[in-house]
Amino acid sequence: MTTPQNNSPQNGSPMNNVGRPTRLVTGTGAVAETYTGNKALMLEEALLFERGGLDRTGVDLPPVPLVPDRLGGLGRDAAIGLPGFSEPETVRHYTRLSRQNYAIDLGIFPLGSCTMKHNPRLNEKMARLPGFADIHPLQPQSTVQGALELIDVLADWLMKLTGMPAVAMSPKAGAHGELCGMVAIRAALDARGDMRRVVLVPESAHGTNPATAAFCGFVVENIPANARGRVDLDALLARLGPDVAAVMITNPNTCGLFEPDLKTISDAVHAAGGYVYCDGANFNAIVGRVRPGDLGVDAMHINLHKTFSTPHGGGGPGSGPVVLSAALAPFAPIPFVRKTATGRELVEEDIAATAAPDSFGRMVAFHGQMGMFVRALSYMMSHGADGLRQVAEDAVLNANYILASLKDIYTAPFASTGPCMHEALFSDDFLSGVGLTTLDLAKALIDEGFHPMTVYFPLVVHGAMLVEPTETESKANLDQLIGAMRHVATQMLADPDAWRSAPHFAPRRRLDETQAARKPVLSWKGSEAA
Amino acid sequence: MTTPQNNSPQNGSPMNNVGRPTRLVTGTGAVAETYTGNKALMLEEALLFERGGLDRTGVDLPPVPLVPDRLGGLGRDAAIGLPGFSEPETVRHYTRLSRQNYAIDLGIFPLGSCTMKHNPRLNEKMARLPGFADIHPLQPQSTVQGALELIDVLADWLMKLTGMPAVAMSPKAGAHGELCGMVAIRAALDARGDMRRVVLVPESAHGTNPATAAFCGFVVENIPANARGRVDLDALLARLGPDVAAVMITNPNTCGLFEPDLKTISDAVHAAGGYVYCDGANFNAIVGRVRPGDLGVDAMHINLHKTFSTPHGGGGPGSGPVVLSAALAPFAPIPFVRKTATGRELVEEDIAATAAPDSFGRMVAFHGQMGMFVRALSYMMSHGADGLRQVAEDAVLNANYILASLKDIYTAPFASTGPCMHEALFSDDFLSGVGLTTLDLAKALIDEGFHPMTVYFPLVVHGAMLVEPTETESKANLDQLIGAMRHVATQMLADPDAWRSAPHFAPRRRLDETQAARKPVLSWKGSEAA
Amino acid sequence: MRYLPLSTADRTAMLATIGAASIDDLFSDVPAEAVLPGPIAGLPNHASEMAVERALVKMAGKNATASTSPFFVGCGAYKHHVPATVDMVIQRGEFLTAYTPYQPEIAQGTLQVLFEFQSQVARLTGMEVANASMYDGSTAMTEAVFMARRITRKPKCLVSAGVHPHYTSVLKTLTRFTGDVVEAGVPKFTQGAPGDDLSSLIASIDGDTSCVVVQNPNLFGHIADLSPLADACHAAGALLIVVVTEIVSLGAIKSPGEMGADIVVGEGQSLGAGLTFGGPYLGLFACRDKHVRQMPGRLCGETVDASGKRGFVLTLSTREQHIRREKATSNICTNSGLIALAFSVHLTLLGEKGLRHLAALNHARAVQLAERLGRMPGVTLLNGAFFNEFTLDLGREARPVVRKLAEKGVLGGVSLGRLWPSEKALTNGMIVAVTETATDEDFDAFEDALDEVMAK
Amino acid sequence: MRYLPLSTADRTAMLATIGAASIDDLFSDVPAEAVLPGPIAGLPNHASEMAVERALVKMAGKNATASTSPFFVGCGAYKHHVPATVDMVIQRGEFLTAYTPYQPEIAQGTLQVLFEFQSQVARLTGMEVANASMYDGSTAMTEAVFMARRITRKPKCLVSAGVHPHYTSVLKTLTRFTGDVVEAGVPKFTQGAPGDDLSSLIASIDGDTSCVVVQNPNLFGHIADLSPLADACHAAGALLIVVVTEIVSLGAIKSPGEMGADIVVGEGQSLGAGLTFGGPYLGLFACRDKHVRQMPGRLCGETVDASGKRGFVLTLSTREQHIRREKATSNICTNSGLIALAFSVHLTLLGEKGLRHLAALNHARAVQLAERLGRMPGVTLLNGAFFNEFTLDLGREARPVVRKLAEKGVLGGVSLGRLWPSEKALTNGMIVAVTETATDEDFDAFEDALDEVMAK
Ligand SMILES: Cc1ncc(COP(=O)(O)O)c(C=O)c1O
Ligand SMILES: Cc1ncc(COP(=O)(O)O)c(C=O)c1O
Repeated sequence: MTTPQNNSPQNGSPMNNVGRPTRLVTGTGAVAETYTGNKALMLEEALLFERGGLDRTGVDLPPVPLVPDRLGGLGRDAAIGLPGFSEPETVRHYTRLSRQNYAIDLGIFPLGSCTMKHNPRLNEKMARLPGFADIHPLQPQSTVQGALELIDVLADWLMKLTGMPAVAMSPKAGAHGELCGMVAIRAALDARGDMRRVVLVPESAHGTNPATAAFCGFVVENIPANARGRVDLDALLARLGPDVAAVMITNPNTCGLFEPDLKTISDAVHAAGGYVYCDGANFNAIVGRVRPGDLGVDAMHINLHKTFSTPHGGGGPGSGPVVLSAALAPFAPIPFVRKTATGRELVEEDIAATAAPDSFGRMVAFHGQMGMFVRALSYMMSHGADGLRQVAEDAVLNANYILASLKDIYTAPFASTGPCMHEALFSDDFLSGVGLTTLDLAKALIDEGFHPMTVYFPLVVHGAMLVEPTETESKANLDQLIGAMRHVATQMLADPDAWRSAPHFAPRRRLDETQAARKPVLSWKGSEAA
Repeated sequence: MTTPQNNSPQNGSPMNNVGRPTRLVTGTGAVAETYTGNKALMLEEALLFERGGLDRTGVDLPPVPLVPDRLGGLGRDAAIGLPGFSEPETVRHYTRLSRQNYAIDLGIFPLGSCTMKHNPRLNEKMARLPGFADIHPLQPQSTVQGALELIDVLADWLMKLTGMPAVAMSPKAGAHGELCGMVAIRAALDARGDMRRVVLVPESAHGTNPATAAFCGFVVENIPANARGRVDLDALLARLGPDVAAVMITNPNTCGLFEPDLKTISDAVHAAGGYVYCDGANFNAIVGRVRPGDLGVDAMHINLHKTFSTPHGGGGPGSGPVVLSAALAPFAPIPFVRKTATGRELVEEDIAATAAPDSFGRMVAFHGQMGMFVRALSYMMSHGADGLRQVAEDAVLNANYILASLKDIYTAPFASTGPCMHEALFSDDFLSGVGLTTLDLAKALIDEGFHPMTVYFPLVVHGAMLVEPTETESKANLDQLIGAMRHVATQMLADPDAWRSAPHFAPRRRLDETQAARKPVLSWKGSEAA
Repeated sequence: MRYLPLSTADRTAMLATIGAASIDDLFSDVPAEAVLPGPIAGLPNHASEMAVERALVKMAGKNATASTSPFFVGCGAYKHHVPATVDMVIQRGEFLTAYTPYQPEIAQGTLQVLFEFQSQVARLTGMEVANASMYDGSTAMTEAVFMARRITRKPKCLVSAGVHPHYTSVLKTLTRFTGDVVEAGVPKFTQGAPGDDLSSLIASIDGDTSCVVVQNPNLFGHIADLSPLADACHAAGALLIVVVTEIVSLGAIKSPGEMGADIVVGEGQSLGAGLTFGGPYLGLFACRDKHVRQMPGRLCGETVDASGKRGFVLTLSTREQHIRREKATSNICTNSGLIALAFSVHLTLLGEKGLRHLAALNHARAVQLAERLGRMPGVTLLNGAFFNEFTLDLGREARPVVRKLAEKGVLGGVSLGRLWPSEKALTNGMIVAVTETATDEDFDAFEDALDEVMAK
Repeated sequence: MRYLPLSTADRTAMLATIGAASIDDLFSDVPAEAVLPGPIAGLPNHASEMAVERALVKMAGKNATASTSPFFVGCGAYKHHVPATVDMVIQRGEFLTAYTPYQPEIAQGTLQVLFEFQSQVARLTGMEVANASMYDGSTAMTEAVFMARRITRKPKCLVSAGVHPHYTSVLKTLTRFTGDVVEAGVPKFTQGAPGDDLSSLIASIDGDTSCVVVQNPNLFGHIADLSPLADACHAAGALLIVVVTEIVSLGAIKSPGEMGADIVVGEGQSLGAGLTFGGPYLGLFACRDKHVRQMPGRLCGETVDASGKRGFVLTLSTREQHIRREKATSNICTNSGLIALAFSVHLTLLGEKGLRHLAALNHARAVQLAERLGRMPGVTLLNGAFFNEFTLDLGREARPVVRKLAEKGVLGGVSLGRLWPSEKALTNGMIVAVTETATDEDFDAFEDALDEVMAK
């Protein structure tokens, strides 16, 4: 009987499957470790490469017709090394892995700057309608009129909500939208033979802003923040000049504060011959209440996967349409949808020369993130103009409720300057005395069943904690989070040493990121199970 | 600021949300309890009635047109007491609750007699095709020809797989199928004016067998099992006589053993003027290898939710079609599908008098579990005749592998009689020395990340453990289960006291079933949150 | 085979462990004459997911779906809009692929849902306790009659003529063999109150009567005050069993509990389940606390665990077949767990506020259509009071009319000729149901089509 | 509003806690001229789920879907059968509604999936390391060219004429501003090897060349041995970047890695994603270990936790924008996580065995159709070697033909007139893709329809 041997101890003392000794905690009578390494519903899962097999498959396919191949002698002979699973094993592998994740469906996910709001399942259902999910981007346009209609209607919503005259739909995410906007600015400058290349970016900006500007050949200069956490107006105005191509500004900014001077800034930048790029990642705070177009913005990307509820999917996909001012509109990328006598058509390579002579070209193959467009429109239609305004109000209300409920314990750098917008910013100064940090606090919140806030961003605040609840959290949830944050902070000040090693109850304890980076193991190098 | 008060300690020492003090385990620096009661991804969830509100809703509906009502003064005035949630809170409530469940998607679920096999998602997709999911049972038959076709095709599969000439499709689950079969036997007896009323049921039978027989007016008598775990043939033959209406027998039986004498029994029962009902719950062991029709069976229900992979859904729905012999076929219930010149039709009340004069009538409103029919047919077509035969072979192979791998430690009452079928039966005799039981073992397996086997059934074996792996478990999974079962058993014998209190890692420790039954609390009696 | 993890190598290794030469050795108990040499003839072999999908999509395509036609069919199954969230929840593997919660420590999800479901059903029906579900409304009604007999120890059951005929025939199927006496009436087309005549029902209650079964709203959509009937039952020591086939109605009309019912059974399909050609549906079963030990079906109850935390378990199982065997209150085992979950999720989304809104909307729309059709020449509206369903007398045989409407793409209702073929007096009747899903365009299409059909 | 949990009472209580008189107080920083008095005009107000569904179902109904027509459209997006399991997995809330795994202790699910995905992509492409995904194939290609420039510090990039023209124009959009020199060729209709001429490409490599970008199979479906090109690149100190738009081809033909590629970028849509009118798709990016620190995008790596258990984290983030800002290797942040999961699930279901079967099936079916159509009068098959896509010379302008085929319900391919309008020499070309989903009936329908169209 082979099995028991396979599973039995390698040495005298019993070992479990993952090689750890199975101790019994004496006294309590509690088993601290298990044979399998599982703990009831907290299940360990081996790698596909450890369990799967090259001869295993979870699909059945019709037989291959016998015809002489036409691969020109380029057939792939050597083993590829792709293990497979039967269908039941596949379902289980991924279901077990999924349970090691936290998600918005499980609880509040207050990542500042990320707008982790509820993802309605109606959106998922609509995106899966064959009429949207099962059409090819290069089908004759007569066969996809409904798809072009959807893009056109969504574009109309975006323009009306932002008060801007044009929108480029194809960018694939926020950073890609930034790129689209900055390229439009480059194109506009080139069109008038203007060589200015400096882009001013606040220190507090998200990393994608400077990275994007550099990506399309601009020179990045930082502008400082003032004591109130806003752009230092004087510094900025002072820096404006013939070499300044654009200002990239985030509003509400990454400290969760509204930039009251944006209109003033825009006017000054325009007067100095530059353009204003607005990072719209925080649009959720003002949607329906403020139109960026009224603040003199020339370009702003909108993260449909933030403000408009398309799911983050563990890192994407997103969608980052960019609204454009009249000054930049002519340079917008192809393709775009326009109305015709009989319906709608795509302006693509074939007619671009006449229909969009100044377009700077393509941002991407095909037409953008259709799957996200459907979800976003489904969300917008559900909320409507009235509901979207309420979204902004509730998002801001929730954030201020958290700020007001914690600022007596947590250091709140800018609380004195008045209300915040959709996110509340704290720092770990109040812990400096006990040698605990933002990181320790974040990990303690994991044990409490919450996803931590955004930590150590924005960089302008040391030990920053940026809490964005979004409008889809109930008061009861906020009260529980506030209670837990107060409890943890109080305990940390009272008994610091107990709090250096959290989390204790998660699938893993703190992970060694230094080792991961020092000798990177980025893909499975072992051999397959079978 | 109201919140912190809401959440802050009721007394000096910090208390968490569920009223338990928040101790710090000194030394380890580990927090043993949390403020929220959550433990990272193991999340507590309050009752709907504690969190929801009568003024809250997760739906938007069009306005109600203003028309004078026609409720005849019977309007419902008093509050009903049904709290609601917004959509995000609803998603989270049920997602969090779901994570407190074990399921086949998480790991092996070896409940003997339950055939917890993989539930293919193709079945779910097919059952949701609007053409099946969005049709009304009373639509004109011309508008549901595809539905009638599906039922007819599935019926054909069932008859061919069992070698029986007829099948009643409408029963809603196994027990309902038993009822249908036993009613058919009653109807057949009545038709010939035969007053015999005794039904012989083996001691090892599932509770539904005697309950069903009694439910339709039969008198139940037990027949003993022999030392080999099979029906005692001599005892049974001896009991046959003019008062015996039927024998209800399970094959393979509830000890997981094939009844080799079934054909002999059938012939004898028929000779004595009775009928043979076969409980087909264990059909998975023989599908494609043995046809019950060849063993002289008159009626057998088939649990589509066992053998044919329709999901158990935490307790249903199921579907229990009953195949019938020529002797019972005329008494089959309405409605049923029959072919016509142009297509198919339902034989219902309107034409029953001529089309099914001897039918005993209806088992249920409408036509049966269409949603399960689609899933079962999707499964059968996927496996095909060849695949289904392999199903039985792998199911039996897996069970025997477990039997062979454990019988040196675990008491295996009938292992000496040869191979088992689809499930392996053990008992806790081997633990009697240390005062541990089947229950303790089951609870220990919970900590190891497995669902326990069926415990204390069949009743004929004291401390029974019935392990049914099914064919959809890989050898690796079986080896892990075997390893864990060997480990736990060995440890229990070595250090019994550590094992009386499992589970330790599940969302709940052992629950007090006595208290639950002594003063039953069966519905929420408190008042709503708001 | 994509569902089978064992490889040929695995099988060989395992046979070796077992000590068997071949798989056939494991089937040695099967008598020679019953051994099949190979795959069963006359059935296809395994197929790809693509191929199966293609075949089933083809079959599904032959049916006319409710959402794509003006749709007014009811009589025990109703088309309501089910929020997308419901299907997402019931597709969670942890709910979908779990078994009955026999191990409560790792089934608290299912158990808490059942406790919440039982509480919702009890409140909705105005009763004190509800079980964890039955197969459907028709089987629940039969169980209720048997329960009444156990409680009252009397033989006779009076069934109102307003009860869905399928339900009554399910009851008759079993009572043929149990000695219960069933007296079921025949419906009348009484203007204003089609269906049954409660006063004559009251009159026929006697000392042998264990229960009276009445449906509200009844098959014809008529709603009645059952309080007098309840009083009469109780005076005679009989129980009142009320059947509800359109559960949404309880968001608008008095609950059976408020009218004195002892047992309420219902079909819960309207919330969460969808139409699915008649199944799986959801049997609801509620009663008074004092009768709980005579109740059929599973019950979930609250308790505590070893560390004092609240938890839930299946309880009072001494009523059930797996313990009491032939003395059990019922033979039911598998019930409608997942549909109960769907029902509970839908009702949680609605909440009291949403349910009342939904019910009011259903009623108002039904009133609008009823009055509109009632004005058509040759058409008579029979109902006085109704919820979202009413009966029309078309002055001609209704069944061909329904078929002709279908040819015009309108699924217009149910003809009494189909449900009550034995009663020629009813053949001109068509029962029409209206829910929140019907649009004004649907109303127009229905009226136009009916107009054309009636014109011929 | 069903998505908003706050009640009016909640809002009042919270404003009190904050100490604000009204919600407007919280927006006090907004300059008066920008304050909107009420909901934005010209947009509808909130709507029921029913109403939204009705409207979107109507729009969706105006499109001709791939599954309901004989379908042969490819050119960078392919219709493959995606097993139902894939969608079930990506709909798990724990995957669908999680963010980027910034807190690894509670994101091991996403992280292990990424590690497995990276490993699968590396093996499939024959490279040593792959990242956690890019937006799509076209943006991945541009990133590869920039990466090559960073590595070689040379300005010139040669793009083969066989590269998808959309991809090339995306590259040109950005290089206009970065000083990179892009030399892209124009495709030829060379019988037997349509697209580019590798030898002339080799000839144009010089000391300034940072990389050569070539697609295999190329836009026209042609497949070539890239080894000579790789040698030429390496001899000149340039990198070979290989683009793969039909990833299933790697189950049948030699991997770019085996042919000497330094960077492989691809479009992963064929596995797991579906067509969805062009997005979201999946950018694949793989390279050699030695270049990993110049790689764009996220990387997941193995490590251990405080108790010694294996775990996974995002790593080497000093390459990325959130750390390095303007010096980052790319500006990408959100990528295609969920599509990477779908890809990985599909590939896990296939395994090596299934992938090879699928690829062989695609190829054999394509050969069958290619030879069949190639025999039609007036039609010339241009390809010698190909995988599942080939180019036909119709001897007349192809674009109207494609449109007429669509009128007949056949989605027959892509005309070069649409993709390469500037090249009149290509206007007669139609590119046809064949996958496992096309049936013999589809083949017949295509041939018949083409026959009729060509006859006119
Ligand atoms: C302020 C800000 N800007 C830009 C981005 C980039 O958006 P994306 O991740 O969609 O590329 C983010 C996303 O985290 C952000 O928070
Ligand atoms: C042997 C046996 N018979 C009958 C049944 C009853 O089937 P169902 O639960 O579908 O009513 C079962 C189910 O557990 C069973 O195991």
